[in-house]
Amino acid sequence: GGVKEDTGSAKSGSCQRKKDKVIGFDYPLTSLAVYGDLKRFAEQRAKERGYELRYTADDENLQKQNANMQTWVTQQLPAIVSYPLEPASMEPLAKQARANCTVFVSYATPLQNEDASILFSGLESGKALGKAAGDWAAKHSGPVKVLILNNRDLAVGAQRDDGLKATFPGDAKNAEIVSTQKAGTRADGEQITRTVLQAHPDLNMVLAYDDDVAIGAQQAFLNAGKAADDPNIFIGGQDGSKEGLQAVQKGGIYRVSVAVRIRDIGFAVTDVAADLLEGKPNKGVNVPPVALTVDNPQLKDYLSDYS
Amino acid sequence: MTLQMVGIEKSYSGFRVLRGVDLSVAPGEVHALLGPNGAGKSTLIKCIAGAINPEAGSIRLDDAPVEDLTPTRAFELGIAVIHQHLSLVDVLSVTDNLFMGHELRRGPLINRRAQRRVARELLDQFGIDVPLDAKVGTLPIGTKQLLEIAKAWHRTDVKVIVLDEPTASLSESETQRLFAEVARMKQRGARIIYTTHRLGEVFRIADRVTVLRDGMVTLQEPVASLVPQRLVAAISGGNEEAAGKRTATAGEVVLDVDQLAGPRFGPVSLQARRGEILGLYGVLGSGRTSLLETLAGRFRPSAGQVTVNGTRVAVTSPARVQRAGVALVPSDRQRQALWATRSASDNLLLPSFGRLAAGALRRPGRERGLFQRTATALDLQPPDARRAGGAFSGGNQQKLVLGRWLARIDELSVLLLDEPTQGVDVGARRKIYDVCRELTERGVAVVFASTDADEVAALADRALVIDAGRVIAELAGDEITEKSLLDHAHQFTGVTA
Amino acid sequence: MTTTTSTTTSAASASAPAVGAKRDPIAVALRSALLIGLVVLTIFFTAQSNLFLTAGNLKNIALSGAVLMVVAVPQALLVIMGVVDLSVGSVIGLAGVVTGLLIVDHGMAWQLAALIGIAIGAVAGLVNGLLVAFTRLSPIIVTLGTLQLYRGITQFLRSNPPANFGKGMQLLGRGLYLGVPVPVWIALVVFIIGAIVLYGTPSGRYVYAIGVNKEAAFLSGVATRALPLIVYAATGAAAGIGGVLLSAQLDSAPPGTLGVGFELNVLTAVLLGGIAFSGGRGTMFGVLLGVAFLGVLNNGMTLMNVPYYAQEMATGAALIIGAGLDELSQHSQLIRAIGRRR
Amino acid sequence: MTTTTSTTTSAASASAPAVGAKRDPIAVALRSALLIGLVVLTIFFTAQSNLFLTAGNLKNIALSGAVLMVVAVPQALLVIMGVVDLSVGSVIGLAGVVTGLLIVDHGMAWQLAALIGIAIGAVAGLVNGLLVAFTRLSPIIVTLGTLQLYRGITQFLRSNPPANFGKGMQLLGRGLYLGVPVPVWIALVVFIIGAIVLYGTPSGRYVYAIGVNKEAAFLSGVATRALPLIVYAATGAAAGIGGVLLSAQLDSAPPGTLGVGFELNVLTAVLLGGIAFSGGRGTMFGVLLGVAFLGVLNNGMTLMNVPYYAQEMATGAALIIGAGLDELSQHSQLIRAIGRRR
Ligand SMILES: Nc1ncnc2c1ncn2[C@@H]1O[C@H](COP(=O)(O)OP(=O)(O)OP(=O)(O)O)[C@@H](O)[C@H]1O
Ligand SMILES: Nc1ncnc2c1ncn2[C@@H]1O[C@H](COP(=O)(O)OP(=O)(O)OP(=O)(O)O)[C@@H](O)[C@H]1O
Ligand SMILES: [Mg+2]
Ligand SMILES: [Mg+2]
Repeated sequence: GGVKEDTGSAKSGSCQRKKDKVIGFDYPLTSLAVYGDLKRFAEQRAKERGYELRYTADDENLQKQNANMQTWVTQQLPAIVSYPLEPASMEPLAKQARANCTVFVSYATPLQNEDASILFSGLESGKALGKAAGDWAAKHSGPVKVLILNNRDLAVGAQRDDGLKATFPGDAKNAEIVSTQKAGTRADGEQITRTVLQAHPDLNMVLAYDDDVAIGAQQAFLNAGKAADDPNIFIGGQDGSKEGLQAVQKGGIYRVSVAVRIRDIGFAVTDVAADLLEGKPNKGVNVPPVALTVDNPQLKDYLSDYS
Repeated sequence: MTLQMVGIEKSYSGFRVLRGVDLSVAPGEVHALLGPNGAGKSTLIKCIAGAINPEAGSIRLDDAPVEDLTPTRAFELGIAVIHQHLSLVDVLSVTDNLFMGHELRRGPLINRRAQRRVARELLDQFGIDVPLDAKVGTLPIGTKQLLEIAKAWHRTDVKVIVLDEPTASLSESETQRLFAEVARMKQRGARIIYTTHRLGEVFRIADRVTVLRDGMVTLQEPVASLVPQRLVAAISGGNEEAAGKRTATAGEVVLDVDQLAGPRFGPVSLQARRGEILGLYGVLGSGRTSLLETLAGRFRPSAGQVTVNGTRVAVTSPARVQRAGVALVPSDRQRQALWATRSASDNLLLPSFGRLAAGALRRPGRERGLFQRTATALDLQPPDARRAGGAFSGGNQQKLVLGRWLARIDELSVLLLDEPTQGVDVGARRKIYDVCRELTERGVAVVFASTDADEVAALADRALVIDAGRVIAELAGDEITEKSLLDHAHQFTGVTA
Repeated sequence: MTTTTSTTTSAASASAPAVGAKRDPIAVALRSALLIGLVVLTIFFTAQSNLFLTAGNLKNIALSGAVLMVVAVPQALLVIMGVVDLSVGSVIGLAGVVTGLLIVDHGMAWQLAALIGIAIGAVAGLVNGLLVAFTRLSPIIVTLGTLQLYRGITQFLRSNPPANFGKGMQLLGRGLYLGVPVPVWIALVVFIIGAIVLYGTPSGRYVYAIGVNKEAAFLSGVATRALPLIVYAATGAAAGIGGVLLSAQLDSAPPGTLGVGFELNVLTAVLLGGIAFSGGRGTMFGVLLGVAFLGVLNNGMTLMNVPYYAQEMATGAALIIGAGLDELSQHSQLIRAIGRRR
Repeated sequence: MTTTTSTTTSAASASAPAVGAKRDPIAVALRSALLIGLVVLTIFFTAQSNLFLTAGNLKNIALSGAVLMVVAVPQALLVIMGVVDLSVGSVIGLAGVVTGLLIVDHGMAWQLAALIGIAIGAVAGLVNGLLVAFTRLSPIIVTLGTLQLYRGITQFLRSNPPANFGKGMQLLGRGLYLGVPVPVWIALVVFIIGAIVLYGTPSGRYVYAIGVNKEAAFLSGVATRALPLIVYAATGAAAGIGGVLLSAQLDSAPPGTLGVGFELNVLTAVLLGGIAFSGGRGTMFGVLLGVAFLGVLNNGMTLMNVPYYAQEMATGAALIIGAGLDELSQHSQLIRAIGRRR
């Protein structure tokens, strides 16, 4: 009876947004290789526009993310850009934040309670990887033995996996998924691929949830004595991390990384929030994932972001 | 050319345990260091061993000052110490233990062959009949005590030997063997410091005596000029009472053990009557501990029956047996009975908390009351409910353990005591005897096991001699003398007393 | 672990007053250097950010520590008894996911679903207890095993997170009662129960007795198997409550991540609070301090915008310093003298 | 009299060998139920997949277990001494990343870089050792602290993984010598050193003595502070070697993930191998069994393409069963009798 909803510290409607030019960027996957670059671009744009960025240390831990976001909400940061590890868990916080006159921008996944979102669809990313892999397999004459390395513990991992399943193997009749395993890190990628290679010495395709895992898988092939440019092998990753793209650029067995433009996303982190704070309309961005192969002319542009 | 200690002082958290102790021992002298529990004997010995550093005072050996002593340094100086609490490592073999800290080496490796050879000789010297590879943890406590002694003996250039209550868990024959070794070392000119609560031993081997009380020397004299009464008075502070008399008369049988067998004993049949003190005498390893512990529910018997107050008791756990009115004071206080870091109140009242509680909640008032009553009855020193169990002297620790069951006397029919006065001083020993008598007066049957024939003779109304896990003789009343006990016990062991 | 029984330690512990005697809360506070450390930390953060010491932020700290507290209280009892439950993180996950899928997939009323979740937690704890009490297996390896087993079961039950549990669960997770979040009230109740059990009942004495000397406890008639069993079940139930609260707070229950790593947080809080891993020593007040210390540290660093790697470094250093402060208060003559003076 | 004594003695000694005497590997094997469990597991996987028992796959299992073995050997010594190092995963990360960035960013020769990495591991271990040996802090809390501290430092040093270490590192990570991968040789050497230390040198006896009764060890003149300190440093160095090997295998060193969670693997292997967490008990052969058991289990399930949740369940259950088997072999009359018969 006496239990009331927590609407944040201020009464709705009566709050006043702080005038500080501060944006909180909550990115939980700090151990990912792309994080550094993402931060760099966001910082670059923030500097240009005179904003200060703040960060969290969520440790990939849902509860910690929740606690940290709650801290920011209470703190009434003018704007928050958050990458929810679990979208549903962010809704109440986003609602509170907005009731507190905080601009709330969701990252990677749309929320009901948001002012705008920065999207790069995990589902589309997975689909693009599946399609690229399917196309390669279709052109490939021999049988294709596939290892899928997914990571459904993360919402984005689950979306990518769903996307992949939607398009792969598709029409590639010669493709056979011989193993599906969970892998979250580069070491996982190497270790599991090595073992599956033992079971299936003719394994020639690995589709990984991100570039880190795919690089581990590539290493396992190299460690097994396969040529770095073996025409029969296909390794695909997602993210478009610097290392992933560099691997693609070498034109070897690392054939595709489904990339979102890290630079665009990094800029958007600052721009979307800043625009909204400054009263400029901004519905957010939706950065499309692109399957980058060695012969894709965009590869150079994407890579140049990192130099 | 002596070992000299001058003005040794040591405090534990502000409490002065040693207050300027002087002690000197000449080569070839056996010096008995005596005193009640908590007098500071072991503390003084730890100073000689380098285990602790005194705050003041000096130690000189052969006229050279000894400073910053550590156990290793002490060893190098030729000081061999046998500590009161065993310093053996249970999981290692006999040989490993004998050489612990001072292995015989071949390069960086242990020279096992040489170690085995020397170990064999040592064991034979002390008549310890155990395999060299046996894990020490599986050996009876008496054998461990002998090993502890042998461990200090494995070198030839010992200048000082310190024995802190070495005979507390030794039987007569082992004690004799130890004394023979001590005499040999004495011949070789070692300085020997010897601590014991068995005053008879003082007159057997010691040349001089130092008595400590409250960390100060109260008596220092050659044994030759000493009479036992003066010694006892010096130790107990003069307020010694006469031994209590047997008062209670035996009533009906409360404990009836029929053909009971268990680990390392049996079958055994015995009866204990209300108001009676039954003593179990035997040599080390004769199985008394196993028998008592089985009766107390620690082990499941493999055969036989136990009847208490006419009802059969399923011996399945201590809790179960206690509900039937049987409780045990075990022999290994540190390991089996004491919660060293918990308060005296917890130590004394643990089995009573449930009964004192109202519903699920404790009643502090009642607990305090019971603690005070029991502590007074036992003459616990100090009677401080909050003091940690481990901070009491050995004798008072034993009072805490005994008091645990005294506090539940209303529910008690049989009290089993295993080596009830091990490491306990004259005063506390008397108190424990008194409590046993008192218990019998209140209708409890007391069954105790002891390695000390004196004790059995002094306390028991009836005595059973145990050998190899069986009852081999029964003595009653005036038949129970030290001599008759020894005769019976050793008749089957082939060792001439 | 036997490590703490060094020569000097056993010497000192013998003369220290028994733990049970330390119940007077103010005396405890004065004797606790960790409390002083916590105060210093608080002053520091308050100086750094004027938001730190606001009602809203304190509420946040309390809310983020609530589940930790709920699980840490029975865990503390286990650790004092000389055992441990490392599977709590997985039990949290299991209970949360079961509750969530009952609500979402089966349309069950949230109250009933939550009760079932908690019951499943209790059963999971009971299994741990049975394995530990009736075998000679190390509690660590047993609960490392069930840590994986329960997580596997959780992920088998549901691969995608159930979400959107409705109003009731939302109020349970973040609703306010008298201005204080509901989970904080629950944590308070659990803490009080824990304190009463430890100090007010005979079982509390048995907990210490088992931890200090199990053999002596057994010979004195303490139920040295049943009591750990019950506390394991209670820990499981508490983890179940934690799982329900967490998923209510998150309004979703991700099978792969809910509660992952929580066992380390709990252990950290408990050990930081001065409960010896070797058993036999510790207070409920210490648990409170440990939980508060971690909560304040985390919150303050986020407010100060400390980078993630520096947060890790600081947390690590703070853990060691915090434990050092606690140790100091157990042994320092100085602090004891202060304690005595009042 | 003397003669009779010694005859009976030696007769008796044959039937009850002590720890130190258990070195005869076949006797140990027969007495170990865990070994039987391992054999059963192997037979099962062989029946399921004809690829399991091939030279290539065995090499693969050995390679996967090599780093685990390198770290588990000194960790086992720590645990027998009654302490523990939970920071090894972070030390692996630190050493790997330092080695990597020295090669990549500073163009250092890989041999020198690797040595520096290992040295840094040793220093990290030494810090743990100093904190544990010279304070009264619990080793668990200290190394939980440095676990975070070292990881933070690692991530501070480099945010992106250094990669492409060149030919030398590649050969170190996966080169073959006499058909066996280099890391396996290294693991073998570490194992042999560990066994010699534990069984052949006085220090090995001290390790047990400290674990069982630190006070007794101290009174016997054992260096109860220096020895743990040295073994902590050795554990750090071993984790350093592990870090170098792992990053050589990956040809890159991701600061955020290299070695994360490794401490749990090591602890699991060590405990599974029958080393008691409370100290004082365990054998090197047990460590070998523990590592092998985990390696076989993992490899076999991946070969069989068991889904990840089922892998987790199976690993959890196998841990408990494996530990149970080991416990059985310590206590069962039956198995002891089999052991005696030969
Ligand atoms: N070989 C053994 N293996 C396991 N436990 C033993 C062994 N020998 C003795 N014990 C146990 O060790 C404890 C003390 O042994 P102790 O020799 O004092 O007992 P005992 O054999 O009954 O001899 P005593 O008659 O001198 O008491 C008892 O709990 C006993 O059960
Ligand atoms: N480590 C310690 N910490 C605090 N007090 C101690 C410590 N060791 C001993 N004491 C106290 O110092 C006093 C002297 O103890 P000590 O062991 O030297 O006596 P003792 O004469 O050997 O007694 P016993 O005859 O019982 O062996 C006792 O009051 C004891 O409680
Ligand atoms: Mg003494
Ligand atoms: Mg006995």
